[in-house]
Parts: sequence; C-alpha cells; structure tokens
Amino acid sequence: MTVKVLYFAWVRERLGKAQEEIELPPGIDTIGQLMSWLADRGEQYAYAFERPQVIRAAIDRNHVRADARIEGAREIAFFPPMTGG
Amino acid sequence: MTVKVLYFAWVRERLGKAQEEIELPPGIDTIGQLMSWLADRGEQYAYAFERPQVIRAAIDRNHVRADARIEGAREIAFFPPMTGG
Amino acid sequence: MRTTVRLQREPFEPAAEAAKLSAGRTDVGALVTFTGICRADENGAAITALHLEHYPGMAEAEITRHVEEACTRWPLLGATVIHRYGRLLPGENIVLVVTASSHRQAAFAAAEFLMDYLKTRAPFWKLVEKAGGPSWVEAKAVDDAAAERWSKPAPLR
Amino acid sequence: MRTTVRLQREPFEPAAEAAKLSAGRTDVGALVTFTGICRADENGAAITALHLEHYPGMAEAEITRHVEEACTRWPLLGATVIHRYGRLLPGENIVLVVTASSHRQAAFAAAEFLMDYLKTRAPFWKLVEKAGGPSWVEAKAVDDAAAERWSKPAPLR
Repeated sequence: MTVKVLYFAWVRERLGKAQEEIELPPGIDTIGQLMSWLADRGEQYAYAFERPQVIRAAIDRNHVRADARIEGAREIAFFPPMTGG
Repeated sequence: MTVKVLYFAWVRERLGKAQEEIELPPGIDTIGQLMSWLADRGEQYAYAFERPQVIRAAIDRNHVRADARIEGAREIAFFPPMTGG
Repeated sequence: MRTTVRLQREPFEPAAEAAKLSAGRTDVGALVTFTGICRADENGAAITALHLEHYPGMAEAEITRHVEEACTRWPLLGATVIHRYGRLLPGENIVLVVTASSHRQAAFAAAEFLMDYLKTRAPFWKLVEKAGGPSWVEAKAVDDAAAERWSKPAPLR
Repeated sequence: MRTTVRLQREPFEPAAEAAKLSAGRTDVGALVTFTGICRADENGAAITALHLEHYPGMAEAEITRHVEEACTRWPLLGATVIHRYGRLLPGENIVLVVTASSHRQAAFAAAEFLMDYLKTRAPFWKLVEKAGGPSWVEAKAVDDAAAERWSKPAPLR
C-alpha cells in the first residue's frame, strides 16, 4: 500500500522535505508503528521522530492518536502540537 | 434634614415626577423606612412603592440596600431593577 | 492603560473605537469587541423602538468604577465602554465594550464582566414601544446569575 | 445562518466582516468580535516577524467543522472565522472570529470556543523571527486547559 505522507513545521524542517510517497511494509498497522518505522529510515528521520510522544498525526485530514489504524489511509500527516490563533 | 430624591423609570412614571426635595421627619433612619414613609404620602406614592422589595435605591449615587442608613445623604434615588446593556 | 467611558445619544462607530485601543502599539495581542444591538422583538413581541433612560450623575461614575475594577482583575492594556441613551430603533447599536490585552483570556473575561455588570447594575432602564403600548423591560434572572459569577475572586484563566 | 471560513495571506477588515453578520437584519442583539494581533514580543523576547504555516487541505475543513459545532451548541445567527498564513509583522492582524446571536452569552461562549479551538487543534504552526534566529512557538498548557473545558456538554448559560 502506497500512502502520501505530509510533514509540517519542525518535523518538515528536520526531514528537509514537506511530503513523500511511502510504500508501507507489512506489519505497520498503526500511526505509532509508522513513526517507529520512519525513525529507522536514517539520521534526519531519527531526529524528526526522536520524541514520538509529542508528534501529532492526521489521517485523511482528521486528527488521530498514535493507536489509530492506518489501513485504507490515502494521506497521513505528522506535525508538532498546533499553535494557531 | 432636607434631601433631594430622584425617581427613575416606572417609579418616576407612577409618581408623575422625576425629583423633589423632601424634608425628612425624625425617626426615618433607613432607606426601607423612607420607602414606607413615602408610600403613605398619597395614592401615587402608594402605587409607586407598593412592592418595596423590588425597588432599588442609591445614596449619593452608590447602590445601597434597604437597611442602609440615610443620615448625611444629599441625594437619594429610587428605581426598578436595572435593564441596561 | 487607555480607558474610555462615554454616555451619549449619538451613534458610535465600533471599529473606530476598537482601533483606538490597538493603534500604534504592538503589545496588544487580543482585542475583544462586544456590540449590543436593538432587536426588533422583545420576548416574541414586535417592537418599534427602545427608550433608554439613565441616571446621569451615577451611570458614568459607576461604569468608570467597573472599568477600573476590570483593570485590577485582568492585565488589560485598554478598555472602552460606550452606552447610548434616548430613543433607538431596531438595528441600532446600544452599547459597546472593547477590551485589549496581551492574551485572549483576559480580554474575553473582562468584556464579559463589563457586559454582565452593565446588564444588571448600571443605572439604565429600557422602555419598549410596541403595538399594545409602551412597557418597561423586566430584569432577567439569567442576567443576575451571570453577574453573580464575578462576585467570587477572579481566577486568572 | 451566515457562516464564513477563510484562510488567506491578505489582511482582513474586522469591522467589515462583523458588519456582514448584522447588516440588514434586526434579530441580532449581540455581536462579539475577537481579533488576534501579532505582538512584538514572544515570552519577553523581541520578534521581528511571525511566519504562519498551515495544512492547506485540513485547516479549512477542520475550522468549518468547528464553526458548525458552535452553531449546534449555541443559538447563533452567524459566525465568521478568518485566519491568515504567511509572514506577518508585529501589529498585523492574525485571526478574526465574529459571532452573532440574539443574546450575549451565546455570542461570547461561541467566540471563546472557536478561539480555544484555533489555538490548540487547528493545523497552524507559528515560527518567530528574532535576534537569535528563528524558532518555533511551543504549544502552551494554558491553551490546552482552555480548550478542555468545552469537551463537557455545554451548559446554555
């Protein structure tokens, strides 16, 4: 399964990219598992995801928690806590 | 002691006057006593003060309760509950 | 602190009043503007006009005292209260409260505090003109309850 | 119900947006306008500009959903949210929330609800430019606490 992954704010800066297409390997079922798997992809990923507990996620533009299942997702986003308003 | 007494809203309408100078008789020490005394002054006063518990008062432009002492007051006002804003 | 309290017959301009609190400064992060408008109905009955009576000597002094109290309770950078009196038509502005602060909680809380006060304790009385003849607006228990919440010491949210 | 949600780089005009909610109608009794303004300091440090990043696909949909939720919770006659993105200078407006209702409590509560939401859950991120280099603004616990109070069913005050 291929999914579009978006990064915002300092997650984007640490990775040096705003988005990419990712082919999900088998066994990666939740947002939390995806963050662990991404953190192992290299130095920049390790830096971006070094504190997964502070990173927020959205699936198809809805906020989700780390235990959310990603099956069927078309667009997944990772970002720091929001600071709008 | 002579005091200026002001009336507002339906208290004023029922009395047919907005203000008057009143020579306070001895023994009238509080706002509540003044209301009872005023209610005995005639038909219009009786009508205006028929429900003294709903009438609000101010002494020298400060809200006071019925048990407030009026000694030294220069200006006393009676009016219904406020409906500003 | 920029504070303004004005009672007037004439209309006011909410945007211009709000702009005065933030113009030329960069410490205001939050500006709350409340505008109270004359509606065309009172408890379901159509009204043709509203008459606002006030206690001229007392109203301005009382409102000023409450603006000062708001400035003590919350870290405000400015506050404006304008209240009209006389005859107003539906759609016309009645009252304006503007509060400025670095942070939104203070601006919101102070604006609500001032409006709750104006509704229940400021010496103003409303008479409505309607088909069956004029009648005085009755004070609402819900407004007293709203005002009551400020009688406890204010938590700085 | 008149609702507007807009994300834009361009400045907005708070007074004109507020007027749209009450113009030509006589059922609006209360209009609350909140304007969030870029301050010249962030936690005591002078800043030269603010960059607002957002998640374009999600932000508008999320805000719209919350405006709809506000309309369910309170008897609103209109609601407007405008949020800017891009580079903003101190003194410039960042965000506007306007709520219109027959009664003030609904208008105040809905405006606070929307601002608390925008501060904590809308996908926007602030980067400040300052002397020591740029830095991302950290989320504040006080904002989370403010947003949390709406997770209980809303009492209609």
